[in-house]
Amino acid sequence: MTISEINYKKETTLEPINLGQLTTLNLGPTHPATHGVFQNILQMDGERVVSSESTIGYIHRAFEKLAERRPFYQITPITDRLNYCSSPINNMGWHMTAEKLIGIETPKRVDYMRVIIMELSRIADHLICNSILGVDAGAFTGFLYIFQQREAIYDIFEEICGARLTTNIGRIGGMERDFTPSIIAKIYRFLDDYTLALKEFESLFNRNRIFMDRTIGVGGISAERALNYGFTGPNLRAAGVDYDVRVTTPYSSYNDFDFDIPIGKNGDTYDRFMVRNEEMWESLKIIRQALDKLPAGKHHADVPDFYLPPKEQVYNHMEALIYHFKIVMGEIEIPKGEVYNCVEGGNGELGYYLISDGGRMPFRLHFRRPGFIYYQAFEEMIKGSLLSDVVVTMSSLNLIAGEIDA
Amino acid sequence: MVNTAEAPEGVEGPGFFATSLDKVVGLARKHSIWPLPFATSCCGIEFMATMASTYDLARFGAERPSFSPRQADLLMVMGTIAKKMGPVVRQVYEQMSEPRWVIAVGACASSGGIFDTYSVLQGIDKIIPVDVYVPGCPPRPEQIIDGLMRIQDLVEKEPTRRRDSSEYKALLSSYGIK
Amino acid sequence: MQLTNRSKLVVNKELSWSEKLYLPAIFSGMMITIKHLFRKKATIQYPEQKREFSKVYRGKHILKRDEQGRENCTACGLCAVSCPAEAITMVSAERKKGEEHLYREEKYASSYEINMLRCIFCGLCEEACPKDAIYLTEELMPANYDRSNFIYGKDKLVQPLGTSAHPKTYKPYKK
Amino acid sequence: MEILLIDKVFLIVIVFAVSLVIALYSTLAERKVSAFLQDRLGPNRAGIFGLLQPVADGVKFFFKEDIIPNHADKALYILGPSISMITALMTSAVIPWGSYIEFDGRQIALQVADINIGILYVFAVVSIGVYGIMIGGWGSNNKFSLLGALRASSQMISYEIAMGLSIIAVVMMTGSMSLGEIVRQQHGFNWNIFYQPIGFLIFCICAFAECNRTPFDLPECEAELVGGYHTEYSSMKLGLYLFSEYINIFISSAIMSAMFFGGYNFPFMDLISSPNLLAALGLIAFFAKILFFIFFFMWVRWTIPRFRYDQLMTLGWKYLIPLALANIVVTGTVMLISSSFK
Amino acid sequence: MEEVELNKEFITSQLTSSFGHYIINSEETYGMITITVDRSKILEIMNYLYLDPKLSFTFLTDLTGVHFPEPKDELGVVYHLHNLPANIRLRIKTFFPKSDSVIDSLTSLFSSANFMERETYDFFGIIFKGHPNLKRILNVDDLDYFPLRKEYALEDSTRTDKDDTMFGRG
Amino acid sequence: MNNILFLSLSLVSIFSAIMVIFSKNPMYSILFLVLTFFTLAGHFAIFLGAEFLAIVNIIVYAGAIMVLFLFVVMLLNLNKESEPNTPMISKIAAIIAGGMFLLVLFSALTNQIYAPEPLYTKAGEIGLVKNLGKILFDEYLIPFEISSVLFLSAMVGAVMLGKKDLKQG
Repeated sequence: MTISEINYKKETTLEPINLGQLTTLNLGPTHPATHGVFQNILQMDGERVVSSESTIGYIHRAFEKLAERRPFYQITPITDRLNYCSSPINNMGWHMTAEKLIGIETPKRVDYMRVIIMELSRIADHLICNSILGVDAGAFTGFLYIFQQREAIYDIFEEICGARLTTNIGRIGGMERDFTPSIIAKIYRFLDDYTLALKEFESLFNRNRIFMDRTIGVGGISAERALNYGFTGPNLRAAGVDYDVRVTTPYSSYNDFDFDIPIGKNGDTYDRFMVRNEEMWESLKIIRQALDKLPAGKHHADVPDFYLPPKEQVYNHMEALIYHFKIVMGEIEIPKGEVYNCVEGGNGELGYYLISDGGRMPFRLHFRRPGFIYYQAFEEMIKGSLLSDVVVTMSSLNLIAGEIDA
Repeated sequence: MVNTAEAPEGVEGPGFFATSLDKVVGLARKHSIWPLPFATSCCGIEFMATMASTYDLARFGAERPSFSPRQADLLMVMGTIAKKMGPVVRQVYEQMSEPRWVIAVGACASSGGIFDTYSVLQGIDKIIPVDVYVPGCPPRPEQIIDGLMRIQDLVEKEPTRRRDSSEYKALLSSYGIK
Repeated sequence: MQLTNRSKLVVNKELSWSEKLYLPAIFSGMMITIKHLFRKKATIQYPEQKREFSKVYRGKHILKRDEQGRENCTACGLCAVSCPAEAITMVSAERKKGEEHLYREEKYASSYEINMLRCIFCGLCEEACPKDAIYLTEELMPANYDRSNFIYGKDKLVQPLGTSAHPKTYKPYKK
Repeated sequence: MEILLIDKVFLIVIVFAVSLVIALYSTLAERKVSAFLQDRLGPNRAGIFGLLQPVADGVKFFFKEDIIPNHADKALYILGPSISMITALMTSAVIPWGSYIEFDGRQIALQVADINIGILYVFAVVSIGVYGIMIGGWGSNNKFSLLGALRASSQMISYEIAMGLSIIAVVMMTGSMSLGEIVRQQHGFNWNIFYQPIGFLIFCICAFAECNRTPFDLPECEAELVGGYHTEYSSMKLGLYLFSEYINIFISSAIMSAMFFGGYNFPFMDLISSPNLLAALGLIAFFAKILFFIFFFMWVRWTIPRFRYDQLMTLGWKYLIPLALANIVVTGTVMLISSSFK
Repeated sequence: MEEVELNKEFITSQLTSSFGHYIINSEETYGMITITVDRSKILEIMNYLYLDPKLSFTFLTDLTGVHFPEPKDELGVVYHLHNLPANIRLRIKTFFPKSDSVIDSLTSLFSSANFMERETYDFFGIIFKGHPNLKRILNVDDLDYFPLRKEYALEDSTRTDKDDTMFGRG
Repeated sequence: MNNILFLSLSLVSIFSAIMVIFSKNPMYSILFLVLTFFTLAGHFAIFLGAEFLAIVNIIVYAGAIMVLFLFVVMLLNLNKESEPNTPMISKIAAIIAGGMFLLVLFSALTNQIYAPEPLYTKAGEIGLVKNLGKILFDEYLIPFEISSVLFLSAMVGAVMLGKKDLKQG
């Protein structure tokens, strides 16, 4: 027997360490930490995760099929329910996709209004992700403090469009109504209130050693792996890649505003938390700039073929009534073609791949859901970590079931 | 398995003692409904808003969400239940201990809502009995609280022995739940 | 990877000496929470206190009457077509002689039903209506015990006679 | 002898009732305090200010279906909550609630049993308490419960050591292991906290750990283990578990006040001559301290995040135990030096 | 590495020089370069696009399927690639008949392709050769059809509360 | 009164000691062992006046060591199926070893039983912490110190063993 053989034997005897003692733990689909519904079947060695398998699709709602059977303007309420934490971004992304296909140029005022609304909903999205991370780490109170600010955002949305969460905000070609002075005042008040609330939230978490210990080095992913896994948004930025659709391909006049892209170092949970946190500050900056510079003008583009005429004209003028009927019945000229358009959603690059055959409904509409794509890295991210780490990693990724399962 | 209180001997039927006991128990249960938030999608976020400071579900004694079905009194199904999820909902319902109530929050849970698609269950009342429906997509927190108060009304009026009655058993068996 | 010149590193993972001790952060956190103990509470005690909704809130539907008490709806079906949840069904009928005080147009909806459990309150029907007939009011849809109670017919939807179109129920669309 | 027995039985019944009532209302207090810390109102619909809330919860528990899962170990499943409850209640026997009252010409000590190793007794009972959680968690035959039970037991063992060591310093100073004697020595404002701040800190942290409270609530943390060891429990068995947790908090608070904050002693107590008045005031002082600590428990719980399992172990073994040992050494040295100067 | 502008002509010529007639078509629609390729070389082409230092399309933005019932009843897979530093997006399309819906998997190149290919399989029944775990991802495992193909209905047949005769629905 | 107490305590302790061996489930064995410790502690406290010893017995054995045992059993999840088949040789060895132990015990105890002075007459003196400490640090100082050194080395050894295991795993 040679030495190499002995070594080989030693290794093989050591290899299957207590394989018989692995326990299977079913995390989900109704586990409190999943916030939505996924199943993770964990193979555990004591508290340590040896391997895992994710199952998704527990709220698969067939968005893409549904979008093929609804006229263009009816798809807006469907997009609401994709990433329901930041519905307005989904709405706007869809409007911009349709506008790109049709070739509508929106006035500056519409762009600025969209930027304000999108940044508000980005705050709402990041806020819920970060505070839920706090809840999963065991601190419930910060969540309730910051949620009051989300309630303020709801208030603003309600004033703009009439609903809190599933907003159905805006229309193809513009906004459904102009900002009233009270909305603008409310947003200004929110900017001031939120600054205080966010500072308070930060002092509860940012430098708290218990929280830092829980999150630093947990669920990390390198920039290379993250790119290979198709990460985008805050989770990619946490790994150190400053990819942001708002900057690389500016839409809705994002290049008018001055803001930074916060990035992290190792892509671990603390990085993600801090990047999201800092992005909220940047969003506040953008909103303030947009509000200060809000240009005058109409709140919609001048496209009578696609944008509903005002109601008074519909009641009183035949021409407007005809346009009205045509738009609602969907008998409008929509060009053929295929478009890919993306916006920076709460979780990353939210893409819409639209194929139109000229009919009243899209021939095919595919949503590039960032959450769906980066969720597959989860198995790799939690390998070898503790059960508690699984939970905080999961909530720091901001997994929204509606977005993942589509 | 149902071990609700047995009436003392001699008080068969709704005698005075039994009815006043029912009243007390009903009142107590009414104020201590521990929900199991079965939140799958958008309505879950509005449920968070209901739990949060502005609406504060705690005022009704219902702020302790028990994620373990054994400890819960009220199953709040919030959000779309896909056909893949259906068996899970049912299992959770079966694991809950009596008395249990179910509230379907939002259009999706109640009827499928906008998602009249091949993959979505068209209302959870196809698999488990539902006590209260809350419309809205998602319902406002006010509506969720409203739904909870409807449940409270039900709970308060329910006799302690209802769960042993043959009607109730027939209801369950019509859903195939033993 | 550096893609733009606007990136900003925001993470500092080094713990300072005092942060390592746990206690200062815990103490400052506790100071924050104790401050909230004495603060005004944010709770709105629904149902006793009601929150004010915005003027454009999309709640329960109403079928409006005009100033003379006639129903505005002409059963054109645009609302049903525009409904993404396909929750609206209606049957149209011709107005007969002598019903002019009831219906404003020649056609009217003899039955008009909204399945409130299907409805997602998106407001597209209100937007699609060319006759100033259907509106989403600020009233909330109440919860109910039975599924069949959620099919709202004309009896529940049409604005009651004698009520004026007061601002609570009447929202001018697109000012 | 017989009169003494009657006194004791009377006292035991009172202590028992008081612990139950305090634990009962601790549940309400927890909900109210958390609500107030979080800008909410908390339960306020069951009775005025929600005062009947605990009663409602209790009645609900009693009338809820009691499921014993088919796959559970029946005997252990029932034994678990019972042990938890019994051990939680046993500790109150050695706590000196007050000095003594004069009644019918006799002096009646307000302590059920002033045994000379009171502290050790407390430790023994507490160390048995973990069986309730372990047995219940194992008997449920559920993986979350089992993990919760494992966490509970390793946590308890680890923190008991640091807790014991932190107390040794106090025992060295007072020279007695009787709680009654320790409290008597802190007459007036001569409280142990001024001599043993680090000991108190360690003891306090360990008490949090022994009571499974945030930041050490790993055995039942909701986000990871659903309900931890009591995941499978319903109705009154769950009630007993939750209840025993609050009794433990109450007892821990009482021991902390007795050991470090003078128990029933309060400043300027020598100005009062009537023993009965003194006892009454002492009782009030003692309960004020206890209630403060109960509030403190809740305050901490609703402020900070929880530890991770391995961090918890690191904290216990690598920081608290050495710190406690150092505390003993320093205390010994100081005692030696000061005695040689006397 | 010299600076080259990644425009349609350059990319097409690069690809054609290596793959010749496997590159079927190239166009630019709505500001995005779209190249239709033959499915038999898809993995090689992707590999080339990934590894070529001038092209280096290293980020797979999106992968999805399309079903064209008319005129030939064929399925397609559409890839969206992104060169992040140069900020150029590229759409690769490939088509094949429904009867023979097999294509090489990209999982060896992009980890992100895993779920997306599973989803495409789940929706369209396109089989990705070499995928490590090709099974349904969103739908229930025992679904016996591929729901996003055009011939299948969207609606759930069990619902009872809708009137399909209304306004041309159904 | 005392006799009844003694008898019942002894009965319970013997019964639970037997059950430790005869219960199939290791979980139950451990719990019965804990009960045995309790009854023994009762003996110490009530009949020997050794309260300190009794309490320490409970803390150390029931509160710490048995919890660890329980911990291990829970981790390993022992049940009937996974119980390894013990070979005949070890069974025989166990019987022989047990028999020898019994012999030793018996001979030791027979000496004690006929000891001129029953132990419990000293009740109230040896059990107290003060007396115990005095004896330990006075009469038995050297054995005490030696055993503490032994203890320390055992601890160091345990730490070393644990460390090594960690590296390999």
